[in-house]
Amino acid sequence: MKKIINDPEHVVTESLRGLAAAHADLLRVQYDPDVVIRADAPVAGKVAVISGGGSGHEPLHAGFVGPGMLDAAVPGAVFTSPTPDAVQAAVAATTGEAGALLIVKNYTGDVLNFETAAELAAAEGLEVRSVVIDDDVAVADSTFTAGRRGVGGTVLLEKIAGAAAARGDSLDAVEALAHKVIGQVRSIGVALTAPTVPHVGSPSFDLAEDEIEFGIGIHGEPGRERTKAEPADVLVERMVRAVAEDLPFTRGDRVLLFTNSMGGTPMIELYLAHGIAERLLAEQGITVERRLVGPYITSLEMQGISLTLLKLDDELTELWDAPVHTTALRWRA
Amino acid sequence: MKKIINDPEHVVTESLRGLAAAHADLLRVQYDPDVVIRADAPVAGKVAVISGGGSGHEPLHAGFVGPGMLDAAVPGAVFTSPTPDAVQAAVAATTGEAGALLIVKNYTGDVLNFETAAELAAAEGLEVRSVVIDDDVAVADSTFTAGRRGVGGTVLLEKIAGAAAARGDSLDAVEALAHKVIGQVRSIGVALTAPTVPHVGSPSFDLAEDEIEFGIGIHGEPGRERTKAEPADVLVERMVRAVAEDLPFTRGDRVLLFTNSMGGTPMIELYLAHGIAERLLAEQGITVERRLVGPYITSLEMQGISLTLLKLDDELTELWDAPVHTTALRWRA
Amino acid sequence: MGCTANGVAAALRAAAEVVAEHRVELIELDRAIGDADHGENMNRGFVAIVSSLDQSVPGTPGAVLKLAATTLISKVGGAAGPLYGTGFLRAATSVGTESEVDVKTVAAALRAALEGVQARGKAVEGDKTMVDALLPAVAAAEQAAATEGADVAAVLTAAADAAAKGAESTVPLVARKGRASYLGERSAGHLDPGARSTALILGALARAAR
Amino acid sequence: MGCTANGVAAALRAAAEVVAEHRVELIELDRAIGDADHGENMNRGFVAIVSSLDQSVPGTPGAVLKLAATTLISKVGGAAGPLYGTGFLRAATSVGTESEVDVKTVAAALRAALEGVQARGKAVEGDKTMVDALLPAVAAAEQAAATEGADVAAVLTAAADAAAKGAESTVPLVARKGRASYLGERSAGHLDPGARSTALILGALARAAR
Ligand SMILES: Nc1ncnc2c1ncn2[C@@H]1O[C@H](COP(=O)(O)OP(=O)(O)O)[C@@H](O)[C@H]1O
Ligand SMILES: Nc1ncnc2c1ncn2[C@@H]1O[C@H](COP(=O)(O)OP(=O)(O)O)[C@@H](O)[C@H]1O
Ligand SMILES: [Mg+2]
Ligand SMILES: [Mg+2]
Ligand SMILES: [Mg+2]
Ligand SMILES: [Mg+2]
Repeated sequence: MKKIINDPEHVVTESLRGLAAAHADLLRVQYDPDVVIRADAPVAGKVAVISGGGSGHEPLHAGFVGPGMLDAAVPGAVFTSPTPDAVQAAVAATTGEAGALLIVKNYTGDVLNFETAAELAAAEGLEVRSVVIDDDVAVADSTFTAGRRGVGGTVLLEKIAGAAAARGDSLDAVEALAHKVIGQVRSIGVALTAPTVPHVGSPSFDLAEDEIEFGIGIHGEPGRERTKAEPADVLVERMVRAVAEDLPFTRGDRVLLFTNSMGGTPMIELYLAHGIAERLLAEQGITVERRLVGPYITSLEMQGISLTLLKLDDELTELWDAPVHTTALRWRA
Repeated sequence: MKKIINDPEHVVTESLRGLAAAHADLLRVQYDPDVVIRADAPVAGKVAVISGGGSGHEPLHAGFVGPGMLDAAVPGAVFTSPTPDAVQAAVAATTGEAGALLIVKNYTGDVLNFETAAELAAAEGLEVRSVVIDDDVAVADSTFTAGRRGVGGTVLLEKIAGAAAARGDSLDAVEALAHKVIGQVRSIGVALTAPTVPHVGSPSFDLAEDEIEFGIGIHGEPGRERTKAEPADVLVERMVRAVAEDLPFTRGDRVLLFTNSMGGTPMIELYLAHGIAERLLAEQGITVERRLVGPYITSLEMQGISLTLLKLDDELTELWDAPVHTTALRWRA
Repeated sequence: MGCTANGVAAALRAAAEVVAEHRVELIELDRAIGDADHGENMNRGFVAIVSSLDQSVPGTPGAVLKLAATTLISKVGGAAGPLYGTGFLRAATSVGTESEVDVKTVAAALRAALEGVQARGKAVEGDKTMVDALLPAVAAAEQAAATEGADVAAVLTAAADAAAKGAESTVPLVARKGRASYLGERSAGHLDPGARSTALILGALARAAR
Repeated sequence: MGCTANGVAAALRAAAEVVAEHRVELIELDRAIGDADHGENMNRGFVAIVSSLDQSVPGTPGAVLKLAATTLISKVGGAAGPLYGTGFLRAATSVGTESEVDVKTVAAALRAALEGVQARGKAVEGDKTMVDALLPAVAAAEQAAATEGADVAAVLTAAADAAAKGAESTVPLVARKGRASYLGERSAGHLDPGARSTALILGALARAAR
C-alpha cells in the first residue's frame, strides 16, 4: 500500500485538519468525536440537515456542508459508520426549535448508529427524524435482508433536502420531500479496480486484469456479479438499463442524470460514459434536464463509475437549482 | 489496461461529446479539429484567453472554459500537444479586435505548435500573444535545455488572466499580468503510481510497491528522483521546502496554496497533505490567504499530488476572487 | 472464578487480547464478504475498554459490563458497535447491582445479550450473523447452568464451545442480514466475521473464568 | 528510382508502413524517457499522409512533400509534429517545382530539412534528439551526392545508414532538449525515439528508391 498518510489510525482526523484549514469560511471541525459543522451553525429557525457515514467517500458528506445543503456531516472511520455520540454532537451543534433531519444511507451500521443517536436526541427534547436512502438497484430488495444500499442518490437527496430547509420548509415538509426523492431515485455502480483501506493495507477485493464488478457498492463490498471488461458503449448501456428499468423511468420523464466517478476514474472516461448515457436516454425519450458529472461519492481510489437517475418535477428542479455553497458543490453563491 | 472507453483512438472526441452534452449552457464543442469554446464566444471587446495541451489532465483545460476564465480550450490527443490548426480554430472562434492571449505550458511540443498557430493568426491580422508558463521546480532550468515544465501554476494563471480579461484589461495588461503570475508561482509534484495512456495500454513507468517519484511531471514522464515511500509529514515537508525555497518565498509573504490531486489520490489523502502544508507554511511565517484543493490538473488515473504556491498581492487576490463560472471552478456566479 | 467486578474486568482484558491477536483474521474474513473493517472496529473498541479499565474499574460486575457497552457504542461504529454495545448493555442491566455473579446470573446475562442483539439487528438463526454464534451459546450456557455443581467457568466454556460450532456453521449459509447479504449466493462458503468474533470473545471470557 | 511525384509518394507510403510496424517500439522508447506517445503520434501522421495520397497525388515531388508537411503539422502534434512538419516543409521548398529530383536536389532537400528542424527546435548535435540522426545523414548524403555516378538511391542509402548510426549514438547521451531532458542523468542509456524514427523513415525512403 502506498498512500499519502501518516498513521492509518489518524487518517480521518488528520484529513479533517486540512479540510478545516482550507475552508474556515464555510465550516468548522470539532474533534473527538469528529464532526464537521457549518461555520454559522446553528441557523436560527431552520431545520438542520445532517448526514454522515464512513469516511473514504469524499467529498460525501463533509464536502456538502454549507449554505443550501448540510448543516453538519459526521465522518466515521474509513468505511465504518460513525458512532451515536458523534451524531449526537452534530445534532447538538446545529439543531434548534425547528428540529433536524438525519439522512442515513441504508447500511446496517449506519442505520443502527443513527437510530441510537436519534433516540438519545429525542430524550433531550430535540425533534429529530431520520430518513434512510436505499437507491442501489444492484441489490435485491426484501424485508428479510438488509435491503438496498444507499449510494449516489444520497448526494442528490442532500442537495434537495438542504435547499428545502434553506427556503424555510418545516421538518414535516423536508422529511416528506426526502421521502419523495428516495422514492424516485435509482443508481447502479461498477468497479474496475478495488480500493485499499488504510488500516488494511491491501485491496478490498481482487479483480483480474480483464474483469469488472457490476453492481459494486461504495465500500469495496464485492458487487453482485463479476463479468468481463467491456467497451464503454456496452457497459454504459447495461448500467442505464439496470437503472431505467427499475423505477421504471419511462418516455416523457424528465430526469437528473448523475454520472459519478468512484474516485480513481479519470474525468476523460467519466465524460465519455456520461455522453453515452445521455445518448441512450435521449433514444428512450427520457429528457435529461439537469446533470451532475464528477467524483462526488467515491470509494477511496477505486476506479469505477456509478449512474444515478432522479425523476424530476418542477419543485425538485427548483430545489436542485437553488443556491448552494459547499466545498464540493457550489452555484449561484 | 481496464478503462471505460471504446476505441482508444476516439477517446478524446467521445469524451468531448459527453462534456458538450453535460454543459451546453457553458460551452460548445467543435470537432475535427477538436476545440472547446465558451458558449457565448466571441465576447465583444474582450481579450480572448485561450489555452490547451494534451488531453488526460482534465479538468485542465476544457473544465476552465467559461465566464471569468478561458474563452477556449484546445485538447490534443492524450498527453500530446494539439496541432496548430486546432489552436487556430480556437482563435478564430473567440478572437476579435481586442486580441487573444495564448497560455502555453512549457513543453517543446506545446511551445512549437502554439508558436506556429500564433504566426498563422498574425498572418490573418489578428493580434495574438503567447505566454509560456514554467513553474515546475523539479526541473533544473537552463537556456540550453527545454527548461522547466508548466504544471499546477497553469490553473492559477488561467484564472487570473481570465479575470483580468473579464474586467476589460487590454491585451498588453493581461499579458503583463500573466508574466507577473509566471514570475511568482512555483510547483512540485510527486507520484505514487503511473498513469496508463489509452493507446499504450500499460503504465507509463514502473514503480516498486515502496517507491515514489519525486518531481514527477504530468505526462507520466518519470520524475527527477525515485525515492522510498515516506510518511505524509516527511513527504509534504520535502515538497514545501522544494517550492518555498525556489522563489524564495519568505516570512511575511501572502500566498495562494494549491494542493492538487494528480487524479487517483483520494480526497482524504489530499486534504491530509493540505493540512500539513498549511501547518508548515504557518510555521515559516508565510500567510496562506487563499487555497485551492482538489483534482484540477491531473495525469489520468495517476496517484500523486502537487503543491503550488503563488505569491499574492491585493491585485492578484482580487482577480482570484473575481466571479468565475466554469465546469470545474465556480464561485460568485 | 472471575465473578467480581475485577474478575469481569480481567475477562474483558483477556477478550481484548484475543481480539487484537485476531484483528487481521477478522479483517480478512470481513474482506471476503464485507468491507474489511470488522477486526479494526472490534480492536478499536476493546483497546478503548482496556484503557478505560486502566483508569479505574467500576465497583460491580454490572457496572463493568456497562462501561464496556458504552465504550463499544461510542468507539466501534459500523454494525458491530451498536450490536455488541446493545448486547453488553442488556447483559449489564440483567446482572443488575450485585457484587458477584453466579452461574444463573451469567446464563441470564447471555440470554439478555442475545435478546438485545436480536432486538437491534432483527437477525434470526441462519441469517449468517453473530446471532448464529450467540444463540447456541446461550442455549448451551443455560443447559450448563442447570447442571448440578457447575461453576461460571463451566457455563462460559459451554457457551464458548457452542459459539465456536455456531460460528463454523455460518460457512455454507447465504447471508440475509448485514453487508454480506449484498453478495447473495456469493456469500456462501465464507465464515461470518461477527460470528467469529463472538466465538473468540466468549472463548476468552471462558478461559479467564477458569 | 523514385524521383517523380509518384516515386516520392511511393516512398512516403513505404515510410508509413515502417512507422506502423515500429509504432510499439517507438512508444516503448518514448515511454522510457518521455511520455509514451511518439509511435502513436508518428503513426497518426503517416496514416493521414497515406489517406491523403489515396485521394490524389500532387503533381510534383515538391508538392507531395508539402502535402506530407502540412499533414504532419496538422495531425501529429507534440514535439515531433512541428519538427518533422517543418523539416518536410523546408525540403519541399528546397525542391521547388521541378518534376523530377536528382541527387543534388535530394541532398539539398535533406540539408534544408535539417536546418528547418534546428531552426524550430534549437537542438544541436549531442542534445539527444532527432538532430543526432539527421545531421550525420545530411553529411553522408552530401558526400554521396558528390560521388561520381551516384543515384538517388545511393544518396538516400548513405543518409539512412548514417542516420541509423547517429540514432545509436544517442544511447549514452544525457538529453538537453525535449521531454527527456527533464530526466537529467537518468536519460542516459536509452535510445532517443525521435532519432530512431528519423532513421526508420530514411531507411524506408532509401529502400523505396532502390
Ligand atoms: N442485522 C444484524 N444482526 C446481527 N448481526 C449483524 C447484523 N448485521 C451485521 N451483523 C454482524 O456484524 C458483522 C459485521 O460487523 P462490522 O464489519 O464491524 O460492521 P459493518 O458491516 O458495518 O462493516 C457481521 O459479520 C455480522 O456478524
Ligand atoms: N528541441 C528539439 N529539437 C529536435 N528534436 C526534438 C526536440 N525536442 C524533442 N525532439 C524530438 O522529439 C522526440 C519526441 O517526440 P514526441 O514524443 O512525438 O513528442 P513529445 O515529446 O511532445 O511527446 C524526441 O525523441 C526528440 O527526438
Ligand atoms: Mg464497515
Ligand atoms: Mg507527448
Ligand atoms: Mg465490516
Ligand atoms: Mg512523446
